Parts: sequence; structure tokens; C-alpha cells
Amino acid sequence: MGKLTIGVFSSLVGGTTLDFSIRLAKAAKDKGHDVYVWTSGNGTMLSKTGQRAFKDYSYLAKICEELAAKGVEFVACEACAEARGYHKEDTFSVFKRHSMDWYLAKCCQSDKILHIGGE
Amino acid sequence: MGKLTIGVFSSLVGGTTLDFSIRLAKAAKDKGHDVYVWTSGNGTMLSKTGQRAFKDYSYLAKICEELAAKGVEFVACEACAEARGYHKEDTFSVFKRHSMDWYLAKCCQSDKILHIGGE
Amino acid sequence: MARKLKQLYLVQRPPIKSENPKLAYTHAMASQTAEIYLEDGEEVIPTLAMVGDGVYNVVNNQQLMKHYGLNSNENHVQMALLIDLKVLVCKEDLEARGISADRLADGSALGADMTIEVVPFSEIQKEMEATDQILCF
Amino acid sequence: MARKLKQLYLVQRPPIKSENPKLAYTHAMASQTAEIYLEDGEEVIPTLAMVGDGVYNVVNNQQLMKHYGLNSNENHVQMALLIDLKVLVCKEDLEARGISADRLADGSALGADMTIEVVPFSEIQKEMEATDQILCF
Amino acid sequence: MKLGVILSEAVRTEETYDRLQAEKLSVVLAGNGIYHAVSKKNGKASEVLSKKADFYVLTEDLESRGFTAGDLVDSKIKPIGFDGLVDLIMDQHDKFIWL
Amino acid sequence: MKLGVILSEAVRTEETYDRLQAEKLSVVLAGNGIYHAVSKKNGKASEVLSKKADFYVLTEDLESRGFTAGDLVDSKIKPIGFDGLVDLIMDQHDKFIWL
Repeated sequence: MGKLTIGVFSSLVGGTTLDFSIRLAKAAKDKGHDVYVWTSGNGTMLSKTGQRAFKDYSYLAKICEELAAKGVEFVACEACAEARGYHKEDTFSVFKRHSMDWYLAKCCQSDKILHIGGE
Repeated sequence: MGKLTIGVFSSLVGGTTLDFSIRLAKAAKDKGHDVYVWTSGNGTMLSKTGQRAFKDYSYLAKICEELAAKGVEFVACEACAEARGYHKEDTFSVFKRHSMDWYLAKCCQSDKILHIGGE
Repeated sequence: MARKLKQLYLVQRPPIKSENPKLAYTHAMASQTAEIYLEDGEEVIPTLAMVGDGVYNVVNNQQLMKHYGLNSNENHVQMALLIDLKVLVCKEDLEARGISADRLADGSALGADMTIEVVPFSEIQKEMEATDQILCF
Repeated sequence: MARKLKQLYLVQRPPIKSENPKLAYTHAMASQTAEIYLEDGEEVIPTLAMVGDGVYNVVNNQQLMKHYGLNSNENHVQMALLIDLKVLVCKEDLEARGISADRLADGSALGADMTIEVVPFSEIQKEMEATDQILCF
Repeated sequence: MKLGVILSEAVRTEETYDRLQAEKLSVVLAGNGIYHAVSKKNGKASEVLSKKADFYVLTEDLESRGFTAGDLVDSKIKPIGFDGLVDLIMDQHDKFIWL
Repeated sequence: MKLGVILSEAVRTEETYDRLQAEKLSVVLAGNGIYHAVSKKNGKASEVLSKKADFYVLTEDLESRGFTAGDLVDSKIKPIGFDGLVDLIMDQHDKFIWL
């Protein structure tokens, strides 16, 4: 079994790139891999607490909690979050916040990465 | 002098579509037009309070306050904001929140509109 | 300045990448409730038109609920038909993508009388000219 | 598993539309401080490569501060040069856009010793093969 | 109709522009749309410019990306500011669209 | 190198894909990238499919957009789920990139 780091830099609300990332994380974890998820840029939306569960918008809080309970680590880019007005108290409980060097270090310690940029 | 409604549906943070919209609103107001700004979709980011003024990110709070003082109306789509976890208490003071019918009504009562979708 | 305002919602991009195509439907449908902000005699009359990759929004059998727990734009166009909005789809753009007319969203199961109208682009051009305002998504 | 990790940051899109090209620079620069999370013997060695419309990120004289009060990606690439990161730009893509070498960002005013290297795509292909990880922006 | 169009993308993701028809057509290159005004990809100007239309480029967005009026590939493209854009929208066209 | 590529856009906004070279190349069509697997624009399959590579399409994203395996324009495209994608990433390629 290996270590996988997923960096999610994109996703507009309304797109499913964040959904893709979390489903990939789940599938990897279910196969026994260690999984780390870094969100940066618009991806930090995932770390925002208090999102309403409309059927028109991705609502990933529950699956993130389940994955965190199984050991998946979630970290949001602190600067990207602050720039969006998401402060410490706005941060969804499964997320830690670090600076970008955390992502690079996790990449270094992983067997494989998938960096999702785009947009 | 006329009435202009600007609907801003896009902008990634990091893009300047919101900046474009606000500068257009300012130029129109300075010429004596009445101006209404509707934000929906990712554009509702503009209504989020507490954004840090980094030099790497658009920070439009000040210019919006100046325009509001001159009579420009700012309204954010309530559902789009809630879906992003931006609640009433997260809403920047110059913004009201309404449902989408407000935008259509303002369009009806305006001489010209610029609807900024894209993405 | 009481008026009946005609708006054309031109949907040019595929679903899901951005929420904007969906917002075309939800905003057009808001015409039903705009009266609370309107003066007597004012009315907003929206038409939806799908062009280019925008035609993908109205393909039927979108399983977005099954796989992602989300309403699809097929659901939204069905609702638009249910409240009697005019929905046009560009014939040339459907054909170019090999999408036959029987693959289009249908609101009849929900009780809609309206159906999607497949029209040549020239009809959409005419709508662009006749409408008061164009909103591109 | 202590290792010196080589990362290639491949910037394919123009500046400003999205913040992602900028995040390529800021993340690559974070290699300087990653040691607080690294074990002994581990190191991250980033290379930046601009291809396609990504070459627009390193055009000089970007007046984003003047017009929008924002740091430009020219500023970021200057900082990357200042901390001695390798920055490659695809020769064919510059030429295709008519951008001459004297129009490229220059870190020397900030005291950078490094300069942007204009290289054929074949060199960037070699970097893609030699690097451990590729991050596309 | 008198139609104004704003193009804001370096790589267009719609097909509408190519078939737009209007008696009077104005095209404003803003945001990353300005690259159509300065780039000669392999010696050829952008196809965007082949349309029969009046062309404008937003000076703020041109300069923000490191270019100036001297870089415009065709003298028919006129630099304007937000001030000029307001007049195009409010006074000189029936409808203005952002593609 | 053994390289895996994920394409997620209906209209591509990068030029990298066309010139990618690898001894082993796999291409996964996900998100709006699935349209390259089902569309025959004017009778022609997407140029994306002309690359010498193994092609996959993410079943969840195909079906979410109203298409099924029966709509694939070329039998060389294999439907996979997230489970299969994990194996492609972790076991079968050196590097995996999202263009």
C-alpha cells in the first residue's frame, strides 16, 4: 500500500472537481492507501464551515468527516482561505490550516500525487 | 442619464472580473447614471465580509463602500451565498440579499444591462 | 417606465463545470415571482436558448443525483418547461454533436405541456434581435 | 524514505483569469521553508516551466499594481528568480506569440542572479521525464 | 440591432461569437481577451479580429498584462478606458453582451 | 516514462496535451472531458482520441451527463470507476497529471 497526496486547487462551486477529489480519496483509502488532501485557491471552499446542503450544490461535509475518521488528513492553505474571508473560526472541523510548504513536504513523503489545477 | 444594472455571475478569486464590474459601476456612476449591482454564483464572493487585504488578491470593500455612499445599490443572491456558507452575519454591510427575482425586476427597470456570466 | 421586458438567456457552455448554466434556468424561472419587485404593468418574459456546447445541458437521463447527489440541469429544464417557459435548442449544434431529438429532456412526466423546441440557429438569431436584453451564460 | 524530490511546475494558462498560475510560483517558492515539515535528508527541488499561453505570465512591465492594486505574476517570477529557482520558458511558444526575449521579466533589479531560461520544448519534455512529480497549472 | 460584445478569454469557450450578426457590431477586448489584440500566433492575427466590427481594447487590462497601445497588431483596434466603455454601453448600442 | 493524464474540459485551454510524449501514455476522460468520448462533431471524433494512448472514461461522469458506455464513439475507450482510477495512479504509472 502506498501514500497518495491529492492537491485540489480548483473548483468553482457548481463544478464537481472537489467531488472528484474526495471520491478519489475515498476510493484510495478504501483500498488501504494513506491519503492526504491539500486544498488551495478556490479549492479552499471545501474547508468553509456552515455550507447549506442544497440539492443544487455539492455538499461534501459528511463524506469528509467519514474519511477523516478513517485517517485521511485534510489541510487547507491558510493564506488562500484568509484572502477569501475564511478565518480560523470558519474552518470546518476536519481541516487543519497550514502554509504551502506542508503540501510540498507531503508530496515529498508520498509515492504518488495528483495535483488538480486547471481553470 | 440612464439606469444600468450589472449582473456579475463569475469570478474566480484571482481573476479580475469582479474588479472590472466595480470599476465599470464607478465609471457609470461618475457620469451620473443610476447603477445597480447584482452578484450571483461565484460573484457572491464580493459580499463576503472579512476578506484580508493581501496585495495578491482583489480587495474591493473600500471602493464598494464609496460607491454605496454615492447611491449604487449592491445586492447578493441569497441562495448562492447560503450555499457557500455565507450567512446574513457574514454579509458585507453595503450588500442587501434578495432572491433572483430582484435582479430580473431591476433589469426590467433599467435602460441597459451588462450580464457577466462566462466561466 | 412600465414595460413588458423580453429577456433571452443564451446558454453556451456545458453543464457542471461552472454553475452558470444552471443559474440561467433558475434566474429565468424567477420571472414567475419578480412581480413583488415590479410596478403595475411591468412584466419579465424570459426565453431560454441553448447553443454550442450549451446543448449538452438538455440531454436526458443525466444521472447526477445517482452519482453525486445533485440536481442536474435536466431537472432544471424540466421545471422551466413546467412553468411554461420557452426553451429553444439549436438544431445545427445538436446535429454536429450527434444528439438526436429523442435524447432531449422531457417535462411531460412532471406534467409540463411545453416541450423543448429544436430550431435552426437563424431562429435564435431572430430572438436575439427581437429581445430587449440578452444574458449569456 | 528520505529523498531529494524533483518537482516540475508546468504553467500552461495565462495570468489573472484564475489564481492558479500565481499559485504555481508561490507553491514552488514554499520549497524554501518546507524543511520544517521534512525529515533529515529530505528536500524539495522545484523547477518552473511556462508553456502555451502560460508564457504570458512572465512578460515584463505588467501594470497590474497601477490599475488594480495587485501584485502581478511578473513580481512573483522575479521573487522566484531571487531565491534561485530554475525558471524555463518555451521558445516555440514565445515565438508563436511574437514575444521577444527582451520582453521577459528580469529579477536583476531585485538582486537576482538567476534569469529566465528560454528553451525549446524538447528541453521541457526532458524535464518532464527527469522530474519525480509534475504539477500542471 | 446595434450590438456590443465583450470578449474576456484568451481561449474562447463559446461558439456564439463566430456567428453573431448585427447591423452595427462593436467588440471590446477586456480581461484576457486583450491577448487577441496583441498576439500574432505564428504570424497570423487572431481570428477574433476578422469579424466585421469596430474593435476596442480596454487600456487597463492591456497594460496590466505588460502590453501597450504600441503592441496592438492592427490599427483598427482603439484603446478605451472604463469611461469610454460606459458610453458604448449606455449610448451607442441597443444591447451589450459578455460572451 | 509511464504517464497518466486526466482531461476534464470540453474545450481544452492548454496546448500541452498535443505534444505530450511518453513510452506508456494513458488518458482518462473525466468531468466535462467525457464529451470527447461521446461526441462526433460533424461526424469526426474528437482529436483528443487521435493520440497513441490507452483511453479511459470515468463512468460516474459519463452517466452524470446523460451518456452510457453505448454512446462511446470508439471501442478503445474503457469505462472505469474511481476504484480503477486509483490503481492506474498508484500502481500502473510513474506520474499522473491533471491538465
